[in-house]
Amino acid sequence: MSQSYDRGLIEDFGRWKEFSAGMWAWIFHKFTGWVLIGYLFTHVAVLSSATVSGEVYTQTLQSLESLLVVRVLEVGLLAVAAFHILNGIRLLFVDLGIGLEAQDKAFYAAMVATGVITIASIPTFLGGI
Amino acid sequence: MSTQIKERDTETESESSEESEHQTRRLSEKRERADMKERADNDLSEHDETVRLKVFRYDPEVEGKKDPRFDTFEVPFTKGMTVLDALIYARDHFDSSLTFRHSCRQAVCGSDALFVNGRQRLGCKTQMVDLEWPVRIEPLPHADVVKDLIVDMEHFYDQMESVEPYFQTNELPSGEEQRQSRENREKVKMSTRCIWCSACMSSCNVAAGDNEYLGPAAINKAYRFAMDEREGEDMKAHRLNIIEQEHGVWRCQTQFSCTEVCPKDIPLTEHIQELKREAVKSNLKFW
Amino acid sequence: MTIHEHDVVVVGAGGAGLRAAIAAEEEGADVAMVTKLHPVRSHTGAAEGGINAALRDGDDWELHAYDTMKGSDYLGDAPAIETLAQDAPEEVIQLEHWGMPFSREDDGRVSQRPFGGLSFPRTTYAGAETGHHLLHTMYEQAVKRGIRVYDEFYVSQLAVTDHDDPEDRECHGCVAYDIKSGDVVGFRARNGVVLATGGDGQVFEHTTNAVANTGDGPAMAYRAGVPVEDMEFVQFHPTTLPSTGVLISEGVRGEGGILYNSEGERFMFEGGYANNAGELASRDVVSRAELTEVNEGRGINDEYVYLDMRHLGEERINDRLENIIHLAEDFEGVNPIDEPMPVKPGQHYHMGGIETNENGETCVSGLYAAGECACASVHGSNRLGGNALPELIVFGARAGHHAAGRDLGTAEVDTGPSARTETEDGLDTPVEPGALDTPDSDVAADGALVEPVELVERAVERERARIEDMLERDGTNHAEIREDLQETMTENVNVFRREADLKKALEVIRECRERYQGVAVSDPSRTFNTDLIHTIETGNLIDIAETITLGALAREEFRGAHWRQEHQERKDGEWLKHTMISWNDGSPELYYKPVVLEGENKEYEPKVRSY
Amino acid sequence: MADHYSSFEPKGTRWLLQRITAGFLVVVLAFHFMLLHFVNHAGDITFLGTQARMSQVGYFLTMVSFLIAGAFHGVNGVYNALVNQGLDGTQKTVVKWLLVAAGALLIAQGIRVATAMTGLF
Ligand SMILES: Cc1cc2nc3c(=O)[nH]c(=O)nc-3n(C[C@H](O)[C@H](O)[C@H](O)COP(=O)(O)OP(=O)(O)OC[C@H]3O[C@@H](n4cnc5c(N)ncnc54)[C@H](O)[C@@H]3O)c2cc1C
Ligand code: HEM
Ligand code: SF4
Ligand code: F3S
Ligand code: FES
Repeated sequence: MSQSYDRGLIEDFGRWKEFSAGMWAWIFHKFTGWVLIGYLFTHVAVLSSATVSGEVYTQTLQSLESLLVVRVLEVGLLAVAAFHILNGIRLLFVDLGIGLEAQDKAFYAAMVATGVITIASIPTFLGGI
Repeated sequence: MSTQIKERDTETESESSEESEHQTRRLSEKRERADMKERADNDLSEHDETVRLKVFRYDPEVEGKKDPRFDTFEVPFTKGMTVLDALIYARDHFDSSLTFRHSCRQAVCGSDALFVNGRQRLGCKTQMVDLEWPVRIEPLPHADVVKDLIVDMEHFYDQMESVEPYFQTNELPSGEEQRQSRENREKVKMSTRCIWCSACMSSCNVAAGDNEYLGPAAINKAYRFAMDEREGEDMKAHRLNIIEQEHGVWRCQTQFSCTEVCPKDIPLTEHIQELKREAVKSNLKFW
Repeated sequence: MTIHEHDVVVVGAGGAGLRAAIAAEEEGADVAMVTKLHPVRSHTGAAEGGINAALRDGDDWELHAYDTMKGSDYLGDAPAIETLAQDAPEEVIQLEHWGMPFSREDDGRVSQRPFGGLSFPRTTYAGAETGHHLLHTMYEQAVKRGIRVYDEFYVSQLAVTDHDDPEDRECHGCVAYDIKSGDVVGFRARNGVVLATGGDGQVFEHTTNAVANTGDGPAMAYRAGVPVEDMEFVQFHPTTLPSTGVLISEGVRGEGGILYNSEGERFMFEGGYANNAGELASRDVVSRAELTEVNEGRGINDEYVYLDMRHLGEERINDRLENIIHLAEDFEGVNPIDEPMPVKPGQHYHMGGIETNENGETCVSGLYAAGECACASVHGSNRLGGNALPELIVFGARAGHHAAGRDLGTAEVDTGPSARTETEDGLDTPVEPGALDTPDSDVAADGALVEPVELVERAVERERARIEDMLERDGTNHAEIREDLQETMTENVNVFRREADLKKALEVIRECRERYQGVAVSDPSRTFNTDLIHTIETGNLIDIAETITLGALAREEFRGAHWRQEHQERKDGEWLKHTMISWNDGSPELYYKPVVLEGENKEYEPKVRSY
Repeated sequence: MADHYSSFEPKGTRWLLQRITAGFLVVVLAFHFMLLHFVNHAGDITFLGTQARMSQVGYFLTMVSFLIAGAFHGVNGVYNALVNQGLDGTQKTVVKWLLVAAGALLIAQGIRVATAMTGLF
C-alpha cells in the first residue's frame, strides 16, 4: 500500500529566503506587471473625464495631483515601471540568448538602477507642493 | 611482468566556448568553496567533529511517521564526507528504516537528488564541508513524497517520455555510421549529459504551478534531438511542434533556477530560449 | 496473487538488459524488463573509457579476438571471444544509428582511441561518458518500442523446476518484490528469462561499482542450479578514491602523475616494483605495489597512497584532466591542484559469473544471462579496458534473440555439469561451504510436474513467506553482517591471495552465513522498504563471496588478475581450465572444464603475456 | 503518458507579440514618463495642454499604439501568469474571454478618450 504526501505550494513560499536572482526577478516582474496593467485601467478611467468636458478633465487631474498620496504613489509607479522596463530589457536579452551567464548580475543592476532612478525623481515628483 | 600495458584514456575533445564558460564558472565556484572549506576546517577544530543532520521523515504506514517530522542524527565527520555518506552512516548505524535512493555514488545514476539546506543537490556530489551545519535534508519539493526522502518520479518520467526522446530518422547508411560534424556534436554535447535526476524540475516554480509543463529536463531532451543534424530537417520541424505545445517552451519564465541546480552543468535556460527562437523562426516561415 | 505474463522477461535494465529486451522485441516477442533501479540508474552509466569494435580499415575482428584472447591470459573461450569480435562492429554501428552521440573526427566519422592491450586504436568513445550515452541511447530505443518496464521491482527468485540434474531443469519465470507497494508478484516467462543484473562489487568494501551491484543474478542462478564460472577472477583498479571508490582514470598517470608513499618515496621506482614502467605499469602491478606499501606501514593513515599531479601545473591539469579535478573535489574534498589525491586499489570488474555459452544460454533451459553477471568467457582471467561494453550489447542481443526464438545455430561452448572433465575433491576448506542445513536451493519443490504458471505461483508463495518472516521476527541487522563480510573479503581475498587468508575468509563467510540465518528487517513498512531489499542482497553477497574465495583457493597459479603468493607462475599445463562451482542443492561442488582455444580459423597458442 | 501536444497550435505568436510590444513599450513608456512628469510637470497638466499634444497626428497615433500595445501586453501577461499557475479547463476559457473583453473595453474606451482629447469632435 502506498500513498503519497503532497507538501503543497504554501511551503514553497516559505522558502523565499532560498530563492535565487532569477526567481526574484520573476516575482518582481510579475508583481510590477500586474501593478502596471492595474494602473493602465485606472489611468484610462481617470482620463475618461476628458469625455465629459475639458474643465472636468483639468480639474480632476489637478486636484489629484495636489494630493500628496497621489504624488507618493506616482513615485511608486515610477519605481515599478522603471524596474519592469529594466528587467524587461534584461528578459529581452535573455530571449535573444545574449549574456545568459550574466543574467543574475543584470538583475542586480536593474535593482540598483531602479533605486537610483526612483530617488533621483523624488524632487521632481514631490516638488511644487 | 606486466600483464597489461597502460591505458590511455584522456579526454581529447575540442574545446568549445560553452565548455570553457562553464569551466570558468565551475572553477570560480570551486575557489569560493575552497574558502568555505577553510572556514569549515577551522570550525571543525572547535567542534567535536560530528555533523548534525536534520532529516525529513514520513511513512504513510508507520505510526508516528504518518505526520511528517524531522529526525536529528549526529554523524561523525570524516574528511571527504558527502551528504550521501552521512545518510548512509545514519541509516546503517542509527535507523535502518531511513529511506533514500542512491546507487552509483558518483553523480551518474541521478537517484539521489535531494533538497539539502534549501537547494536541490545530488547527495553524493555534495561535500559536507561545503554546507552550513546543521544540515537539513528533505525530499525534492514539488513532488509527492512516498516515504522519507523518496519522491514519486512517475510524473517526471512521463514528461521526459512525452517529448519522443528517441532518435528517429529514415535515412541510414548501411553498414557504416552516419556522419556528424564535430561542431554539431559539440552543440548537443551538454544536452546529452542529463542524468534524469529531476533537480531542475523540482526547482522550477512554473513546473510547480503547471503540472503539465514539460519542464526543463524534458525540453532539454527535446533540444538534444532537435539540434542533432543527423535527424534531418523534417524531423526537426516535428520536434519543434512537440516543444511548442501549450505547455511546452512558452511556459518557461526564464527563472534560471533549473540551470543553477543542474548537477551536470547543463545550460538549460539557454537551451529552452534557443528552442523558443527556433520555434518562432519556423513559424514565421509559414507567413 | 498477481502474475504478469510475457514471452520474455529480462531481469535488469543496464546495457545488457536493454539490448536483450530490444532484441527480443525485434524478434516479435512480448517482452518486459524487471529492474530494481529505473533503467537509466543502472551502473552501465558509469563507464567512461569506451567500447571496442574493429570498425576501420587496417583493423579486423581477428585482431580484436587475438588481443582479447591474449588479454584473457588464455582463459577465454575462443568461440565466445570470436563472437564478440565479429558482432561488435555491427552492434556499435547500430548504436550510432540509434543516435548515440559518439565523439567525432573531422570527417564526421566516430572517433576511436588506443587503449591498453589493443593492437589497434579501436576503442570507440563518446567523450568521457561512453557508458552514460550507451545506456541512455538504448533506454530511449526501449521507450520508442514501447517495451514494458517494471522499474523498482526487485527480483529475488527464479521459478525453476526441481529436476535432480540442473540440465533437465526449466525456468518459467521469476518472483519480484514491488518495492513501492511491498507486493510480491510473479512473472511468468513463456519463452525465457534473461538475467542481466550486472556486477557484484559490493562483495568488497571498496569498489568502483554501485551500491546496487550486489550480484543478485549470479546468486539466484547459482542457487537454482546453474554453475558459476571463474569466480576467482576479479579485476582491481589501482587508482580509486578511498572514501567512495570513484575511479581516477589512468589518464592521470599517463600525463605524468606520480605515486608516492607516506615517506615521500616514489615507490614504483624506489621500491623496485616496476623499474622501467614505474607508475605506468599495468593495473595489477600497480595495485599490488600500493598495497604492499600500505601493508608495510608506508601508507597514509594505513590506508592509501598519494597520486600527485601538482607538478603538471594548473594550466595543463585544467586543459587535459579537468574532469579529474571535479571528481577529486566532489567526491573526496581534495583539490588536486593544491594537494595530492589519496588513492587505493578498488574492486572494479568481475570476470567470472553465470556460466553461459555464446548464445547467452545457461544449462537450465529458458534461463539466459548476459553482461557482467554472465561468464560466456570472453575476458578469461583479465578483462581488457573497453571490452565490457561490447560484451553487453553483443551477448545481450544474442540472448534476447535466442530467447525470442531466433535460430543462432548450435553453440560451441558447452555448459552445465556434463561439460565437466575433472572434479576437484582435494580442496582443503576449513569449514564446509554451502547451505547450513542441506538440502537447500531456490528451485520450487514441485516434483517437476506442475504447470509453469503454478510453478511461478509456488515460488511467489515461498518468497512471500520468507519475506513475511524477515519482516516479522527480531534479530540481527544485515548491515553488520555485510560490513564484516566486505571487510574480510577486502582483507583476505583482495589483490593478494594467500592460502591461510583465503581459509580465514571462508571461516568468516561461514560465520556470516550463520548470523544471516537470524537476520531481521527492522523497518516494518511495506512502502519502499530498502532495509528489506538490502537484507536480501546481503544474503546474495554471502553466496558470491564464498564462490570467489573457493575459486581463489582452488586455483593454484598466478594468471591474469588472480595472484597467489604460493604459486607465482602461470601453469598452462595444469590450469588451462575454468573453475566451475555448482551449488548442488546446498553442498557446493567444484569442478573444471577445459578452455576452448579452438577458433573458427585457428587455434590460439598460449603465449607469454608481455607487451 | 502525456500526449498533451495533440491540440497543437502555435503559441509562439503570442510569445513573440509579447516581446515585440515590450520592445515598443520600452521606448514609448519612457517617452511618456519623461514628457508628462519631467518636461511637463504632472501637476500642471491641463486639458488645453493635452489637447495641443493630442491634436498632432503623430502623437495621437503613438498614444493609441501605446494603448493597444500596453493593453495587449498587460492582458496577455496576466493570462500567461494565470496559465503558468495551472489555470486549466473551463476556468481557463472563461478567464481568457473575460480578459479579452476587458482588453477590448480598455482599448475602446481609451480610443474614445483620446478622440475626446483632440477636441475635434
Ligand atoms: C567506473 C566504471 C568504469 C567502467 N568503464 C568501462 C569502460 O570504459 N569500458 C567498458 O567496456 N567497460 C567499462 N566498465 C565495465 C562496464 O561498465 C560494466 O561491466 C557494465 O556496464 C555492466 O553492465 P550490465 O548491463 O551487465 O549491468 P548494469 O548496468 O550494472 O545493470 C544491472 C541492472 O540489473 C538490475 N538488477 C540488479 N539486480 C536486480 C534484481 N535483483 N532485481 C531486478 N533488477 C536487478 C539493475 O537495476 C540494473 O538495471 C566500467 C565499470 C565501472 C564500474
Ligand atoms: C515599457 C516597457 C515594458 C517592457 C520592456 C515590458 C516587458 C515585459 C516582458 C518581457 C514581459 C514577459 C515576461 C515573461 O513572460 O517572461 C512582461 C510581462 C508583463 N508585462 Fe511588461 N513590459 C513593459 C511595459 C509594460 C506595461 C506598460 C505593462 C502594463 C500595462 C506591462 C505589463 C506586463 C504584465 C502584466 C506582464 C506579465 C507578468 C507575468 O508574467 O506575470 N508591461 N513585460
Ligand atoms: S537537466 Fe540537469 S537537473 Fe535536470 S534532470 Fe537532467 S541532470 Fe538533473
Ligand atoms: S527554472 Fe523554470 S522557468 Fe524556465 S528557466 Fe528553468 S524552466
Ligand atoms: S548516487 Fe548516483 S547520482 Fe548520486
